[in-house]
Amino acid sequence: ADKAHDKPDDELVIGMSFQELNNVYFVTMQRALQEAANDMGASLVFTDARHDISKQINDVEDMLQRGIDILLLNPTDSVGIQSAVLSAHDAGVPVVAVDAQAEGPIDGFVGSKNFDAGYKACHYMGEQLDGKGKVAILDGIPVVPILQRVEGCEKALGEFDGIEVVDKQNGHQERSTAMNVTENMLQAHPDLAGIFSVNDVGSLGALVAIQSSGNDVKLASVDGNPEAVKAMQQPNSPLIAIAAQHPATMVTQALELAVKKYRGEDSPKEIPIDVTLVTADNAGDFHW
Amino acid sequence: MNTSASTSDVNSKPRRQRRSRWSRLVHSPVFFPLLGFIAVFIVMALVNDNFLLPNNLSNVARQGAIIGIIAVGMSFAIFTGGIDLSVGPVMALSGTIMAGLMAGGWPPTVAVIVGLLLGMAFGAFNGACVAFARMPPIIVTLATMGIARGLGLIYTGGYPISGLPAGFAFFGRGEVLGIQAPIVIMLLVYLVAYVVLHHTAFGRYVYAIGGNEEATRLTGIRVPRFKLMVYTISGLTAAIAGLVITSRLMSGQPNAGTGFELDAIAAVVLGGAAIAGGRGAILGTLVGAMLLAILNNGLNLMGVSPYLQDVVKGGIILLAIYIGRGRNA
Amino acid sequence: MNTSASTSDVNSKPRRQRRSRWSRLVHSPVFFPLLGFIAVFIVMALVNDNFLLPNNLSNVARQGAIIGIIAVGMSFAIFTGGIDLSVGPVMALSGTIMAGLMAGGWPPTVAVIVGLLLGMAFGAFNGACVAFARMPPIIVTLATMGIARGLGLIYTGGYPISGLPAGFAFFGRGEVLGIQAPIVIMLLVYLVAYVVLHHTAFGRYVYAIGGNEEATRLTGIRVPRFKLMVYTISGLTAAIAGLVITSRLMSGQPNAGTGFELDAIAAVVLGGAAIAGGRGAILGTLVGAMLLAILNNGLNLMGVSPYLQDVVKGGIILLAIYIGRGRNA
Amino acid sequence: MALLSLEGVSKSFPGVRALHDVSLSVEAGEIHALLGENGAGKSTLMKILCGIHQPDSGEILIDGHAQHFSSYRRACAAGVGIVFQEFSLIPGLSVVDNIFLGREPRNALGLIRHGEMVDKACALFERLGIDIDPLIHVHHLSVADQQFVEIAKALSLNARVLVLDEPTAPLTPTEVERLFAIMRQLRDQGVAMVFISHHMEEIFEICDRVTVLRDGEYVTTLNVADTDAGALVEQMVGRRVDNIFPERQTPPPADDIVLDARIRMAGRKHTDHIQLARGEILGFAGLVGSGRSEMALAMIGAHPVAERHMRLEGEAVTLKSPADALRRGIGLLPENRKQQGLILPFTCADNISINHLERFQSPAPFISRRREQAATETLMDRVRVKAPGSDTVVGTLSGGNQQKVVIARWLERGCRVLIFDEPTRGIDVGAKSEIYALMKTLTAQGISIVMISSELPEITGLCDRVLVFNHGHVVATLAGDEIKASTIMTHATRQISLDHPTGATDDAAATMEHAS
Ligand SMILES: Nc1ncnc2c1ncn2[C@@H]1O[C@H](COP(=O)(O)OP(=O)(O)OP(=O)(O)O)[C@@H](O)[C@H]1O
Ligand SMILES: Nc1ncnc2c1ncn2[C@@H]1O[C@H](COP(=O)(O)OP(=O)(O)OP(=O)(O)O)[C@@H](O)[C@H]1O
Ligand SMILES: [Mg+2]
Ligand SMILES: [Mg+2]
Repeated sequence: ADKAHDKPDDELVIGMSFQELNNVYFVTMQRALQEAANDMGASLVFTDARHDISKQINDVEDMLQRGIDILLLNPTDSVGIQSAVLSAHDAGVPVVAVDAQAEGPIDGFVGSKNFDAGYKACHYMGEQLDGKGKVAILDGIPVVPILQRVEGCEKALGEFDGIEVVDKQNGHQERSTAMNVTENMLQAHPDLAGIFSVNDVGSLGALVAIQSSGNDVKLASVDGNPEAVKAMQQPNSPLIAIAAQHPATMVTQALELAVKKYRGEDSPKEIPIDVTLVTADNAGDFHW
Repeated sequence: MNTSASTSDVNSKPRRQRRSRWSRLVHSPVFFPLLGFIAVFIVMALVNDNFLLPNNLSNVARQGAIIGIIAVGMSFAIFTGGIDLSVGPVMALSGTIMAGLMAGGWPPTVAVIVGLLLGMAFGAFNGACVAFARMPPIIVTLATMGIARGLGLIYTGGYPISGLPAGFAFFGRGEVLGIQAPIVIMLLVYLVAYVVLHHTAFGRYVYAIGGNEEATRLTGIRVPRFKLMVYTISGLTAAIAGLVITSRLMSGQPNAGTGFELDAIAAVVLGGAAIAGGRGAILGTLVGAMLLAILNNGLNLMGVSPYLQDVVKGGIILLAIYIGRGRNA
Repeated sequence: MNTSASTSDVNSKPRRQRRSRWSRLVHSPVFFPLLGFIAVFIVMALVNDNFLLPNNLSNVARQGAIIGIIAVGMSFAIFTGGIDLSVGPVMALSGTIMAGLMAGGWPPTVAVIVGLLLGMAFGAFNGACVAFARMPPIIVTLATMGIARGLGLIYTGGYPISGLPAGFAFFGRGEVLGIQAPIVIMLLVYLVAYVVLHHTAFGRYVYAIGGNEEATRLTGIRVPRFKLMVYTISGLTAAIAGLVITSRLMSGQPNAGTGFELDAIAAVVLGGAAIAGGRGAILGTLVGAMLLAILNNGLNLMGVSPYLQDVVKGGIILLAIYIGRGRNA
Repeated sequence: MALLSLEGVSKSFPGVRALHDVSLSVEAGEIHALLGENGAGKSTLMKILCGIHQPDSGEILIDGHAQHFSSYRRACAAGVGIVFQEFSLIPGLSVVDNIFLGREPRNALGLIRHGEMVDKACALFERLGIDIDPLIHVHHLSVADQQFVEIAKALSLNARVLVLDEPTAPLTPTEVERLFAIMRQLRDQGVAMVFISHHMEEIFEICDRVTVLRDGEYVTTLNVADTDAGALVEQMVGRRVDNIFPERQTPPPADDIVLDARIRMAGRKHTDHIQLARGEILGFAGLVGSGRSEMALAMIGAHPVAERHMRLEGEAVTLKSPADALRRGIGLLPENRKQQGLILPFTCADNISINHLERFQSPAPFISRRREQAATETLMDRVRVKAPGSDTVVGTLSGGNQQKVVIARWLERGCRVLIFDEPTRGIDVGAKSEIYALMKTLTAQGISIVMISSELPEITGLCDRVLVFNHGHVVATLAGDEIKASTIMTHATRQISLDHPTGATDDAAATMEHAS
């Protein structure tokens, strides 16, 4: 991917492989990308790996076979995706990783600061809890960005002496599972003061459980899913903080970066996207 | 059992010995599942202080209700010697359609009816492939599993559907006589299934088809028709579960129910059914579903690490089946 | 098979009639799967310009290799009338253990052998539950599926294991005589499986157990021992798939293989096997696995939207089974 | 000293005492008959001998040495072979594979020497004079051929003790003769054989001594030469059974046609015309594989046909499935009870009531268990099923009793036409005469019966008219005095000039020539 190409914009074929496509976050990303592609007059093909790394590699190989010029890669696993990156590299197709890092000779990375996301959300929650109380973590699929959010959260909570992490359970980033697991956590710890959910699909399930239990539990999360943002604007909402990501910005920046690479122009190696802490105060202004 | 009776009068007409109540209980397909359930229940109660709280017990039942309801249709399929892998996506599809219609302004009753009919139609399609086209159930429902999942995602575009009318929350969050609606719905479904299986001719045919399909056909039973009904029922119960889950989450989730088919199968087999068909009890399935629910709940309550939970849960399922084995072989 | 020996003395005995080659082909269990495969192949070739490129064809074969290898063990299980749902997590577990050992400084050969032995041990455990404790395969392997998944996650703490020695890349990315290593490994596995199934007594017993377990037992064959072997083989092929995938990804992925059991079952059934056991051909399974691979590849090449892919794939599987039905009923 | 002796063998199953203190001894070169009613314990005793069941008490002695057979494998190793009453073949394997299953000849690499197996099988078949493709899959074979494969399998063991549990049940007289020839040959080689059959004439033709069991207990052992059928039957059932066939009555008017069927089987050129009069018993006679069962299945819509025109009491009916037939009042009692008749996991009661459940609805659609139970128990008594209770699982009954359960299913179904395909296969003499009487009662009620049987006495003793099948077609219709065994055989074995669609037919013709 070092030499410059000169196809006009409207002949470009952009390929993007998503780790999943039944989460509003990624769907938002996909739609933003589609718009950007339309604006350029380029065509877009995309695939859904469903969190299966071997499927994702197959998808990439197939897209390369189909003759894409640019590859945006949202890996479900940063390490495992390496062979897809290599294939793209060998085919002379620039690769930009989006949302999660990818190992191998990539041409750029655009992603949220996931550690920061966990840190910010949990730090705010710690403050709101006056630095004390029992907190539980609603975990998700064990992939690097999720694990980093948990680490960030744990770091933030560790800064409050009065806060104790009493439970960590897996809601599988699926709404009904998250709901059931939260119900059980509330049962095991009736005095629970706060919950951190690794993403908004989980927090929306947790919210149902908290609200129907009637317990006073504060909920913090990551993503910025419109449904969650709307829920936090309700009076006395348990959901107090979301470390919001910017999927549309992320993907359009990634596309720009990739096109620059494709044209052989100068481009940054990495564009970290800041997360915004959304709370009840600024929720009205936030949208993806 | 009574051996003396069987050697009595040789020449006159043979005697008809009825089994004792106790022997009937021990030989009932529900006995061993119940034993396993009680054992796990006691352990969980001893290990967790919170387990026996009435609040938690109703938690457990409510959490088990979704799989419990799906497992009813699965039981019908398994009793006939078939299987239905499409239940999870059919549940999700029916639920999202209900949500979509309501979000589009249709009255909840109409939306619910359409959703249930859709589940039945999907089940009937499975049934038609199995019964009339004589295709193996496992592959038919594997294929329609993908089809239902895809249709659900196409319908919603990957977004969950929210903005449902408040009244619709009743099915997931309401109460009837102090019992939570999902539990009531589940019990109703089991009641109907019990009556159908044990007190109607159709129920007998379900077991007969599983016991020996060829013999059942030759004796003049319309096997294809009843198989069609069985898969339609499975579609219906999946759709009922879709109703409950959609109402509980107050949103239509196109990707809900992944892996539910395996949980439902586990409930049926834990309930003492033979996977080859012909043998099993619907109340056993209820016990199996509740066993899975207390496992999930109890392990959560104990704060067992999520990764370890899979291991422990698998081990307990093995143990439960081991205790009740031989009946299932 | 040796036809000459049996056609020899035609005159002394009235009939030693052998079917014609054509009739044998049509009646072979591989015939209809092959027909379906060719049909889909032709369609894909017509629709996609890129499909027939040699590069793409070897893509397809390599992509199908993982499921293809797993499906061999699944075939053994299904031919005996059983099933093995634990293949995906066993694959992942074996792969991560190999990766973990290598990352810990063990030489690749040792790590690979330990990983393969671990897969076999896991399979043997399944087999022991099925064969000696007489528990139903579907629930045993459902439980051990959870156990294997949990163990893999515990071992890695959820993080993939990387930092493998470069030489290890051979199994996933290397070439032998110009053919990619995963394809070579897959073909070797099929070759061995073919010989075992068709030219050894053990292979006969596999089909016999599936055809009529009770009668096989009565004949004096040690059914439990052979069932144990069958599940051990399934564990082994899962571990071989784990080797390939780990080498291909150059990292141990504890989450890999989710849902692979269903793909492997689909490959076996598409290959013409009866799910009830006793009938099926290992080459059919190969055809089935490749059919799934060209479906995935072709739909991607056509740029069909991911949601629609599920629907189309499900539809084509239904169609393929419909064409070959009756043989599987 | 006897080659084989069983001493004081007892065996109980849950709820059933199958055997109590039974003894039996067989000399080398002896054919020893084992007689007893259905459920008397014959098969159980033989399964104990072969290590399939373990006795509760008692001993097995071979050459005077006590043996403990913990499995059939052990018994085989000690030189005991058995032809099971229920088929033990694997349908999906070829004939050779079945014969050598578990004893495959292997080469140094552990691979099967397939050619050797085929050669051995051919040699074996030649010795037995049977004509079966050793490479064909067993599920393609007719019941009789499967039986010969079973026999070949047992013989291939070169056993010193050979048990034949009702081997003749699915065979026609010619084939029985062939089997007997083989048995005589083995007797001359010094093999000790136990032969179980419900056919008295077979006992007298082939056996040296006979042991009678009644209700799991030893009754007596006699030299066959010193006794007669009547006496044996009396020992078996504990009472005299004089004439097993009911009195012949004047045949019903042949012009009151209930069922008129014109059927052309798939792949055949000619249409067969079958007419069944009210209240008659119409026999289907023919050799094994002559197509009688196929015709029966076609008549209830369970077999694909090229053409089928049926008239029931003058009204044209289309029967697409057995359910259609049932609705029109046509029922079939199929020939293979395990595969086509019984629902094995069901209890006796459930098996009997399965096709007339609507009768026990009160209120509809709910079934009254009590009424169902009462009705099924009455039926079980009528056909004298020997079972601990109506809630006994049918799979644990003896073969003959299972057959009776299938028969009972049809008695109260209210059919106009009943097709009985080999209804007395494996049924003891006493029960047989009861079934014959039952059939007569049914015909007296105006029910018409088609009776398929490979036992000529049954056909001649019972039927008002007989259709003879040959090569899948009806080749003769016999009535009144024409119904004689010799006439039937002449038609059944006559070389007919039909178009033979397959090579198999040529072979069958060759076999028949050989037989006649
Ligand atoms: N596995 C079993 N479990 C329970 N009862 C059994 C079992 N096998 C046989 N029996 C019972 O033992 C008794 C003897 O059966 P057996 O099969 O030996 O009879 P048989 O003399 O061979 O009869 P038939 O002439 O009908 O074949 C019967 O009452 C039968 O129900
Ligand atoms: N030896 C054989 N090999 C292959 N096919 C056979 C053989 N004998 C019979 N058949 C097939 O079986 C069918 C007829 O069998 P069917 O069972 O109807 O005859 P049947 O007269 O009832 O004989 P049976 O006494 O075996 O029941 C025909 O299709 C015939 O081709
Ligand atoms: Mg018997
Ligand atoms: Mg017949």
